[in-house]
Amino acid sequence: MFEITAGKSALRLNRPLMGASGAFGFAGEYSKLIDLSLLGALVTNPISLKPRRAANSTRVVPLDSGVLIHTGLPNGGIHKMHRQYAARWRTSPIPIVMHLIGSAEDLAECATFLDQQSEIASIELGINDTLTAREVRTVVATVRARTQLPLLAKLPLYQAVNVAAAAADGGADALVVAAPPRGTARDPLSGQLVGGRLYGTWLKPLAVRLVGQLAPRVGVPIIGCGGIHHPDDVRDFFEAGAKAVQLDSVVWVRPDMVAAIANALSGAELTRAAGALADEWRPYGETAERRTPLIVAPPPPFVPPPPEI
Amino acid sequence: MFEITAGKSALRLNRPLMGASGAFGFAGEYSKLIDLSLLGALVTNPISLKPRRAANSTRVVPLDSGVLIHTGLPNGGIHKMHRQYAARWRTSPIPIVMHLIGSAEDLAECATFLDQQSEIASIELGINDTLTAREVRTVVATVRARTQLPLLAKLPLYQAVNVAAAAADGGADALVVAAPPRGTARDPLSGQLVGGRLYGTWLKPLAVRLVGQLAPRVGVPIIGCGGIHHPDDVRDFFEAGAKAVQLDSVVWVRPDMVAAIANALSGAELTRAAGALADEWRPYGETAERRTPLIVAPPPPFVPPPPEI
Amino acid sequence: MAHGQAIIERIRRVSAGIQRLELAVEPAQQIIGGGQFFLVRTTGTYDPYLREAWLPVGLRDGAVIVERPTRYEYAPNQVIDVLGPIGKPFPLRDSTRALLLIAYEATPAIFLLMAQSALARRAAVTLVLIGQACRYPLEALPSAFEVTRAEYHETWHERQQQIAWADQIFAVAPPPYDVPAYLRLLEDVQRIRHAMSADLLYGIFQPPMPCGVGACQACLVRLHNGEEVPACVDGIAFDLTRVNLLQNLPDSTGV
Amino acid sequence: MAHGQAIIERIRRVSAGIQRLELAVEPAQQIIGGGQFFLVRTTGTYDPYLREAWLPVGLRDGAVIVERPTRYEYAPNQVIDVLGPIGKPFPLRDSTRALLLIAYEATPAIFLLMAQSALARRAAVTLVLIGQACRYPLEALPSAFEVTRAEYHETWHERQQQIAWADQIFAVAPPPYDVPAYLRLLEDVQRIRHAMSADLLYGIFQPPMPCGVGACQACLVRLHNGEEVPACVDGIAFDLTRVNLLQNLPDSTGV
Ligand SMILES: Cc1cc2nc3c(=O)[nH]c(=O)nc-3n(C[C@H](O)[C@H](O)[C@H](O)COP(=O)(O)OP(=O)(O)OC[C@H]3O[C@@H](n4cnc5c(N)ncnc54)[C@H](O)[C@@H]3O)c2cc1C
Ligand SMILES: Cc1cc2nc3c(=O)[nH]c(=O)nc-3n(C[C@H](O)[C@H](O)[C@H](O)COP(=O)(O)OP(=O)(O)OC[C@H]3O[C@@H](n4cnc5c(N)ncnc54)[C@H](O)[C@@H]3O)c2cc1C
Ligand SMILES: Cc1cc2nc3c(=O)[nH]c(=O)nc-3n(C[C@H](O)[C@H](O)[C@H](O)COP(=O)(O)O)c2cc1C
Ligand SMILES: Cc1cc2nc3c(=O)[nH]c(=O)nc-3n(C[C@H](O)[C@H](O)[C@H](O)COP(=O)(O)O)c2cc1C
Ligand code: FES
Ligand code: FES
Repeated sequence: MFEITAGKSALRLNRPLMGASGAFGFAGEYSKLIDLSLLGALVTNPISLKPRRAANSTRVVPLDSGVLIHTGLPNGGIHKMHRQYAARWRTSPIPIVMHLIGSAEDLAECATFLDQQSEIASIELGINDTLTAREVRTVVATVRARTQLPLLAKLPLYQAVNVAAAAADGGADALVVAAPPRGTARDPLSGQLVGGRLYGTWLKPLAVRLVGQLAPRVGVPIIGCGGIHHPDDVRDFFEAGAKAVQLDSVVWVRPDMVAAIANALSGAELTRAAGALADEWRPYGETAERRTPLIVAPPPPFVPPPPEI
Repeated sequence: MFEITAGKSALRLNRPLMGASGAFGFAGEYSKLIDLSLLGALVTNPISLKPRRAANSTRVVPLDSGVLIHTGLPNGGIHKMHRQYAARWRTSPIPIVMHLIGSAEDLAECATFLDQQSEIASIELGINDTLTAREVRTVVATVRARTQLPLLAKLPLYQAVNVAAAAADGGADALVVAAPPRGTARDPLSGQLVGGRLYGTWLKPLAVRLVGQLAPRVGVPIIGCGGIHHPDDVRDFFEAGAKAVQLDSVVWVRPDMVAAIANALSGAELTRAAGALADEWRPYGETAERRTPLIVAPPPPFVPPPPEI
Repeated sequence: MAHGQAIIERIRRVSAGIQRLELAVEPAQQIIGGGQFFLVRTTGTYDPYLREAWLPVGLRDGAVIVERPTRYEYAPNQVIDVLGPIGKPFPLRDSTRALLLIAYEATPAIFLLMAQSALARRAAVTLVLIGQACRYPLEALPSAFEVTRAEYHETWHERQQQIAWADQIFAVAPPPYDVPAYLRLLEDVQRIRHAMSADLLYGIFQPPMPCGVGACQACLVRLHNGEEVPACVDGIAFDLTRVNLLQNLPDSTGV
Repeated sequence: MAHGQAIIERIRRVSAGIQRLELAVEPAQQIIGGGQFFLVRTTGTYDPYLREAWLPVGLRDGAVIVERPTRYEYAPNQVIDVLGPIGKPFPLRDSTRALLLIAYEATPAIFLLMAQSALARRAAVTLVLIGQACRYPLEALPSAFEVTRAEYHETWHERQQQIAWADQIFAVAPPPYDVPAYLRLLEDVQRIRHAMSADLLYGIFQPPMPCGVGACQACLVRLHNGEEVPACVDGIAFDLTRVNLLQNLPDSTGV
């Protein structure tokens, strides 16, 4: 049980594992593929006060490592989204955290609205990467003043070290480190350079370092996020000081990894079922397993195969 | 011809292409493999005022994308390094840029020394990623006051947007955007989490975005650096606003790409020699070529093979 | 919709450029309609990161037959990672007696499963291949198809009659040429068929699909009613009279 | 030292766990001494990013024979990207009549090329296999070798005589076990051979090598004289009396 308390309210997670904003949708989009109750909580895709249209051209640029995605954060605005999803959120087996984006005023209005609703267990603020530490403090404090709900602040990767203390001072009950950074790449369809957020396994070492830098310094729990694709990655975040983690793009590329990671977190031992074929045994990841650690220099230790029977 | 001028002195590059600090060594380490005269200039590995030992344990951690490397920036100190390499720098076919690291005072002392020497065409300052904009301005200005040499400032990835103007104000004649970021990963040999710089193809979209943000804003030329592995990558940096680029880890993984990129930059047409076998024709990269742009959604356009003869 | 492993049981070359693979898929993935497809990972690494779209062209004894270019190499018994079926089956009406299929610069493979149902119901099927699609090998198509070829939409001379004749029309073009192609086609169909019934003309939208389940919002198609719907859930075919084609045109915002 | 493409001409399985590949390499790469090796890329992508070390075990008509575990799959005619030879040949003295080779938990393959020269000069070669190295198949070794096996350094009972007998000793252990293994061996050799001549005892240092040319400074070995030298240029064998073994012990600094 992982708990984030805020005065009388609390966000209680059966497992220190969350689905990250932007990856899992607004509610049960993944429920046919994944037992979402394996997660401790689900963070919705970003929601704003007013409706946002999809970016004029949606951009998905496959990169040599990972992918660039720009959506424009389309959503119908908090009131429409609430009408549309409230029933599903209410019956969700796990707590729902609403990810909010916008100006301080917009966020405050959203928070005031959510404080009257019962479906949402917590708010996660998407901290814009152009804000100074002082502005981050103001944004968080403004929202904090309007809601009793536990408040998470998701920090931009580059600015995480600069704004973490400000977010905690402003009243965030936990910090999510970090949101995927923005980048620029050439869209193969249009031939243009386009901007968007970047996802991939390479994010992990960047985010783990930030968690390691921030965990000893800030007084609130840190939730690690970025590039987690394997139970071992979660171990690295915890060792660096995270108290929980969020999964993001791994759910697109290996939905089965969500259960594998959740089970590893609960200490469930995963062994190959007696009689299972090699390719049926995939506790976490024979088909996209991490490479054997290393090896550029000779000589390899001699690791013989199991004796022939 | 790409030129960076500083008062009466100038760094003149036959091609807007440099070997980045940390990748190419201190002088001719790559001369058996690469025609270094194809580069516009070579930046030395980092040099400090006083000697620095190799990190207590050198760390190379292969990652799911790229590699983490921590060396501790070993070098014998500027005076010993100068004695050791001056003859080779003097006979170098291309200008040598010395990459300097250290405190403002150390850097000033190094610059004062170099201003008396003739082997070095320019100084590149490695800007520490813990410095504030104000401190960056002071460091650059302190060095600027001691040398007539053209001065490049290599900015840390995360802080590039925050400190670029300060570096230019302090007197940098060009900005290198950006140095590889630090990260944390588990060393397969020790089983420990270790820190180091991160290299790989994924760096490119991060760096291209920064170049695109900074080029219109700062009054000095921007030299793009990060993740370049292919002539197309150089095109992206130029389109984003860079006036020159630095190659780094590509030289380790595909030394032949250095010539391929240099030739592409001079407009040299690379065609397969008449009679060459398919595997002998590698103008830039049949063995580690970028993937066909994209493809996640159906249906693929039908691209039939050339007719059988 | 399921996520599982499949085994490549058979590989057959049907032309110099095309091979067909028989996949032993999970039971839940054996029920697949024309227009639905799989998102597949063949590598044991995250390079490439996103899945490839594999198009079913036939079904046989629980195996699904997909079509792939021969430039990709596969091995019998290779185990692959399969997500799907993605999307909805094409809305082929029971009453459709004349089916017009148009491939602009794209493989017509996505049509083959639906066309088999149509032929089985004794519908007449006309396939129009435009541009590079002309090079799709005839031997890979059912012999009952009538095939028309043209270099450009404008030089498809039979389009007046063929559009007038059809009960339903489906067109495929790869992005970013899809919207321009569908705009021209829609204009022609509106001109030729004055009173266009709903369910007459469908265009296929095939943006890259990171998730395939409607979660990532990367594949949204904008409709006239203001809705933005994921092609991976509500597509991949959309009634072109419902789609706000102009709003789906890519813009060219830079860095 | 060159960078070129090689063709895998032949693949032979020499035991259940080992295969040997005959590589047609560039002319400049055909001159390779025992102890030198290649850094190889086999993939067409940058995954994995760093090259693999491939160990030559023989030469034949311009082809270089390397040894690889059978768990990796290669195809005849496969074209690979080869950098090398890396490092210096092992300093085998002409006068060496008794050569002692020790493999701690590592394949002894790195010794085979040098051992062939030694045998050709009628030297006696003793190979000591310790730990997992014991499972290296005898049939992959020249029959002229005398082979000793032990589970640990401490249970290598012949070490007193074998160390006393040798004119030169070479030991290999994989990092991070190399330094601890060499410390124990050096202690034994110093005890047994009182006045140790230079060029008697060599340890192999095999850190990961990003560049292989001395540029990236990732493979430095610390010597007693204060120098830090790249294993990829000055190694991979170092006279253990010159190496500051304690300073080469990994530390455990965290995040
Ligand atoms: C003195 C001494 C003490 C030791 N003590 C211990 C101990 O206490 N605990 C312990 O676990 N082990 C110990 N070892 C080593 C151990 O027995 C094995 O060598 C080691 O565990 C390798 O097995 P692995 O499968 O875990 O690692 P691997 O995945 O095999 O990787 C370990 C090493 O193997 C190399 N390698 C792996 N695959 C390849 C390849 N395909 N090509 C090239 N190189 C490759 C890498 O360089 C890496 O350094 C010791 C060895 C020595 C000499
Ligand atoms: C109305 C119309 C107008 C057009 N106008 C132009 C024009 O002006 N200029 C022009 O260049 N082309 C035009 N085209 C399309 C063009 O003729 C080709 O379809 C296109 O160039 C593809 O070839 P390629 O090799 O360049 O790209 P490819 O590398 O083949 O990639 C292009 C598309 O192919 C898909 N693709 C590639 N490989 C695979 C695979 N293995 N599996 C699945 N999908 C794959 C991708 O989705 C991508 O969208 C037009 C098409 C239409 C319908
Ligand atoms: C608070 C905030 C957060 C944003 N985060 C994202 C994001 O996660 N992904 C994304 O694709 N775009 C993001 N954007 C950028 C918007 O998508 C982009 O500005 C929009 O497409 C431009 O149109 P608009 O500003 O007129 O809505 C964000 C914008 C704001 C204001
Ligand atoms: C200005 C400066 C720049 C640095 N840049 C790098 C670098 O590029 N790569 C690296 O591995 N370490 C870098 N470091 C970190 C040092 O390697 C690390 O602090 C050192 O190993 C710790 O020992 P020391 O500070 O006692 O020398 C840098 C340190 C300083 C002061
Ligand atoms: S692919 Fe993610 S919403 Fe359609
Ligand atoms: S591998 Fe780069 S210096 Fe040795």
